[in-house]
Amino acid sequence: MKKFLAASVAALAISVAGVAAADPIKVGVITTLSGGGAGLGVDARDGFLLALKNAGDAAKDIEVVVEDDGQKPELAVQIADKMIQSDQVDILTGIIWSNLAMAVVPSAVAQDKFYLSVNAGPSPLAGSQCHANYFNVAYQNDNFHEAMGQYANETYKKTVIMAPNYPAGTDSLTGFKRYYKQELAGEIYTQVGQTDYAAEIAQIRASGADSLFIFLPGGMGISFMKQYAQSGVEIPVIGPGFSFSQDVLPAIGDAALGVKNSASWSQDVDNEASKKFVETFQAEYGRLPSIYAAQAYDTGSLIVSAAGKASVKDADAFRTALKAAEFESVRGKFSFNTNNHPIQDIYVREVIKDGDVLTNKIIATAFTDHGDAYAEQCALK
Amino acid sequence: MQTALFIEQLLNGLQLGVMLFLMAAGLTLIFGVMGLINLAHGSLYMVGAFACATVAAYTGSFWLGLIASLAAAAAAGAIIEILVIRRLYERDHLDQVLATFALILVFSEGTRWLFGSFPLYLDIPPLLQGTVPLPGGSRYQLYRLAIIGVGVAVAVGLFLLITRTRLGMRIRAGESDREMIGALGVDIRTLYTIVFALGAALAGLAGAMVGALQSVQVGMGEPALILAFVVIVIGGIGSIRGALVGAVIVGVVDTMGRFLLPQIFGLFMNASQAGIVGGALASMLIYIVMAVVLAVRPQGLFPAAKG
Amino acid sequence: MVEAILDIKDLRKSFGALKATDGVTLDLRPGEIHALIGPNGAGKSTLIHQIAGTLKPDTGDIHFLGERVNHLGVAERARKGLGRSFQVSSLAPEFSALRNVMLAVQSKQGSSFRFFKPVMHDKSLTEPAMAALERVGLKDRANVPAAELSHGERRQLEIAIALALDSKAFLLDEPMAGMGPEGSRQLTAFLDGLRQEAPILLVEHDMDAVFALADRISVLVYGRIIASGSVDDIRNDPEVRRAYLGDPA
Amino acid sequence: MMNLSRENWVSLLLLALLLALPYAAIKFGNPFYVTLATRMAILGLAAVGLNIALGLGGLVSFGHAAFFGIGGYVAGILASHAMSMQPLNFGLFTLPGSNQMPTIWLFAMLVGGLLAAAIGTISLRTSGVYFIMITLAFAQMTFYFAISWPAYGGEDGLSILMRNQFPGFNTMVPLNFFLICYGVLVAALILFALIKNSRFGAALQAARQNEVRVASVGIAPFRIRLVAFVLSGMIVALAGALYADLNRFVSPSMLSWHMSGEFIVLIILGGVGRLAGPVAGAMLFVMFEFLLGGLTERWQFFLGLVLLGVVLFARGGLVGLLAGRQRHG
Repeated sequence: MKKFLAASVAALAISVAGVAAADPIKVGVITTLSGGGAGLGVDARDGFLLALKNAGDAAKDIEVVVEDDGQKPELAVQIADKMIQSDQVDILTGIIWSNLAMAVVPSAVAQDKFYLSVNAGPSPLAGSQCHANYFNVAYQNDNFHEAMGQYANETYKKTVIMAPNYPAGTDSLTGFKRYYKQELAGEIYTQVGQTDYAAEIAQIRASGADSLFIFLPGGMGISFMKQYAQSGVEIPVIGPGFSFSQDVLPAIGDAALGVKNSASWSQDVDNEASKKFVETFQAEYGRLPSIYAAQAYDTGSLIVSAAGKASVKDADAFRTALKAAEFESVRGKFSFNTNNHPIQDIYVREVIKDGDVLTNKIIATAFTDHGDAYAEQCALK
Repeated sequence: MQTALFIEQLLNGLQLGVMLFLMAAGLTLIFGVMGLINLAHGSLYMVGAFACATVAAYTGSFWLGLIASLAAAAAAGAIIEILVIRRLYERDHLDQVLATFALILVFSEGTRWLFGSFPLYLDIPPLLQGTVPLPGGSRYQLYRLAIIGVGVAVAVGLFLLITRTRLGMRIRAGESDREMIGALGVDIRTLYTIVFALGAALAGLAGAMVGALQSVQVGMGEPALILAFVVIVIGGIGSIRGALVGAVIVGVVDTMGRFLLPQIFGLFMNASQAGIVGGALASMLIYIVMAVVLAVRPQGLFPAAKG
Repeated sequence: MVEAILDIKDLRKSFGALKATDGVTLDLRPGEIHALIGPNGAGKSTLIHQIAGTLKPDTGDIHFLGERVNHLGVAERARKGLGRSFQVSSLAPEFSALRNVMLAVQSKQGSSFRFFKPVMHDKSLTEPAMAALERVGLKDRANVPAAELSHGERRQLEIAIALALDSKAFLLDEPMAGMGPEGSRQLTAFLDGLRQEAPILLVEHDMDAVFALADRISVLVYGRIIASGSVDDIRNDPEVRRAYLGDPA
Repeated sequence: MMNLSRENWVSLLLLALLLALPYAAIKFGNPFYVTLATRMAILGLAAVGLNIALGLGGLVSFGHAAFFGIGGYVAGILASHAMSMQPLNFGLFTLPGSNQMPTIWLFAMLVGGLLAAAIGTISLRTSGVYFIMITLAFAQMTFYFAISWPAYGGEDGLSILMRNQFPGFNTMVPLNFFLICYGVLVAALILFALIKNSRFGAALQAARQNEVRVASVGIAPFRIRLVAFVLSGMIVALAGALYADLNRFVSPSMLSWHMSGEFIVLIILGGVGRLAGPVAGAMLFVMFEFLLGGLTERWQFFLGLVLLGVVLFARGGLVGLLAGRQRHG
């Protein structure tokens, strides 16, 4: 569970490159640096800062303020208020979790600030509550689940699906079922924060399924995979990339080997931007980057590209520059849909062992130029 | 197949109950002897898991890790007993709650300071990997059976310790009359430290064993702590027997609720909705059971024989 | 025959194999002091607890003012007029003597569910409370917290609380315990006058006080009343002398 | 007027300080402190509510987050229905949503009070450690319910797009909203002071000191405590509704047991059972969180140490330090 009151205001004011000349841009990064989910936030922050560093002079007028939300919505709101009122930032970014994004984004964009999402993509923000100043540089929440549904539809005949009983969980299964048209062997909802999955594993064993789709982010996924590997159940596991990302693989250990998972990026994506990102990330921080780092890196690059074209004080021009998405994405192709959410390829990866290190390898492409299901509910054109 | 699944789920419930018993036994023992409510018990559980994972990672041996977890949790327990807890015996429950709540903060943040935010890796020892066949054709995980075995052994051990040994006699004396035991010439401060360390070691053992099944991370002790509270409230605070019965009730009810409720709701709504509604109800089920028990017996099922 | 204020019939209460109260029958009539004596462990406290309502008897009846009160709780019996003092004094320690008595006045007047009017400015509470304190001789100590009162003063305060309740009967559990000779003398004189207001069921170890005050004495041994009668009857009862006064006869 | 005691002086001084903070913040060009001051006022309000049960009644409730969260959800749910123009459907009758604070407060207190009555009826049959654990467990139950019930956002929570309105104020102006919260806080403090000195308060405090004595003068402690628990729950629910409006967001984290612990911490930091204790505690806590949090990410470690120090060595809290030991009249 979350920790008490979470750290606030770990003000890491970082002036990336000297004092600004003309129209500096001030970016507020609100992310999770303490508590159970800190690993994701740390990766996102590092990825974001790396993009600005790699951009060199192009980013010299971008000033960044980073603060820790401790994965608590009310704290995130408080920090957002502070950044808008006191620090007078132009752009907010960095939030990992959908519930925090839902708390911060609507009021931030209503106050004429830009918000760029490095990870969370809750469906209301893609559909009915979409906003011209809200750009999602990561994915719409359903995307990876849809990709796995698509993959399973082609590969398996009888899948049992499982997720925690909360909105992201139900969205996940909905997304999966949107593309999976074969028989469902069962639909299991677990408790949020659940640590023991014996009861569920027994059900899975008894289900007679030929595959298992899971969405269990963070510690839940680690616990489940360890217990599943020990249970002797041999049904292959598939799932969205979150539970098999670089930050959690070491804690799962070999139990993760062979799991197929979906993501819009993997460290073996074949393009120059990605290679440079992985290399510099390893050099700078001494570890492999996760997908959270990659998405945040793209977010940083996007801001740099827009800043080169327009002043942030001219909101309309800056918005147009963002929407053009003319930056070198580590994902290769990247563009924005009408609702300011990505159109991108989504891959299927497999967890492998590279020497002693567990990592992911791309084995297929589930979707090419994939958008999301909510764009038509969005009033933006 | 249904029967086999049912048996398997019953075993799962039993295994969860046994884990909870290890936590609850320490809590209830400490309350029974010293009259202290210890919120930081979950932190000792976490200490056990981290100690086991660290030592196992260094030496490659889970068993050394298990020993380390007992030692580390007992040591941590003894240290906080001497530094902090000892000053709280004469205080009211409010002070005890506050001080041990503060200890949670110190332990959680301190552990994060030492080990970082990423979860640690701990695996089941090779000896206990794999499964055994169950009647009805299903299979059951060996490690979980081993946990049940350890829990039963601890329960028997505690029973023998309390009824048959000198230490146990003193513990019982301490439960019934705190002044008298001082008059008997027993060094009460040492006794309290020993009891506290014993409770801590049990929590550490639970943490280490569960650590091999779950993610070893900061904050892992809190859900276990709250469940252990429910257990001892149902069982009767201060009663080891109550803790055992309460733990098995909570373990089985929780597991069976998660397993059966969605199926029951599935009889009259679609699977997806039944999963959500059943799951929501299942997550509250043990609290409902607790409320019912208390409505009938406000002192729990086995009220400790006190005043 | 005068109707009894408090009438107890064939009361029984066991704890496991121990018969703590074994068929006790006794009554309390207007204007009298009825003393209940017996050796330690005779079951006096258990009996008092059942009369006051903290313990439920297994069988038997308790009538108070002609009404069966077995099913009523402590608070309800107190409201009916059963005033009580405790063996070990039981007061709100942080409250002053005055506020302790005011609590009783407030209960007597009815509702405690009044949320706004400050009690210390409420003459309908302070005046009767002061009067009760004055009667037991604690007027000067009215503003001292109960925790800081001397042992004897606390006993006096308990009596004042019972007075303030306008009790129809008093249940006094060892009111002399721990008092000095002077205090005992004063309290004896006070209780002597009190019986005219309401009868007293007096549990007491101080035999001088008992013999000076009691109209009737009942002797409780092993949960049973072995003798009941006037002071002289009891003084001369051989069974009592043997069982209780330790007379070798 | 009567002479003010030292404690009352301290209370007035603290309230004046809290009132001055946002004005100073605006004057010195740091409007964010207005939000901090509002947070202090709201947390202070919640702690005043808990103080009725805990300080006066000695009821160590470790589950008041349940009422806080319920109040927040009432605000969020009514506001979202007002936004969507869909009435709430209770089967037998329907209820339109509302974005008016007075209406929302009324419902928050009503629902919070009902929940407190239900939880209190079972919990108050017990005492001591049982009570602590049972209130905690019931709060966990509401927490899990809120997480897994999908209708109002579950774990994701519920956004309030526009802060609810108060007649005559533009609540989106931070200072206005602060003044509303401050007004409610002062009203609650006055209520607390009245209750403390009333007949009800006398019975409640006596029941804390000696339950048997209270019963033996004819006052049933259970009923007194239940009413205190309900009152306490209502005020905390009101605070929850305001907190939801401050953040324009409500989520299950308002129901978490850390929140309950935090309320107790506020009271202890300030001083148990003291009039201004909760306010002092809330001001201290928010400042502490803000300043220490600015220095180190490990601030909770130090918060833990400070708390330990207060519990072990400085039991009167801040008000105790400033106003000396408590006097009972």
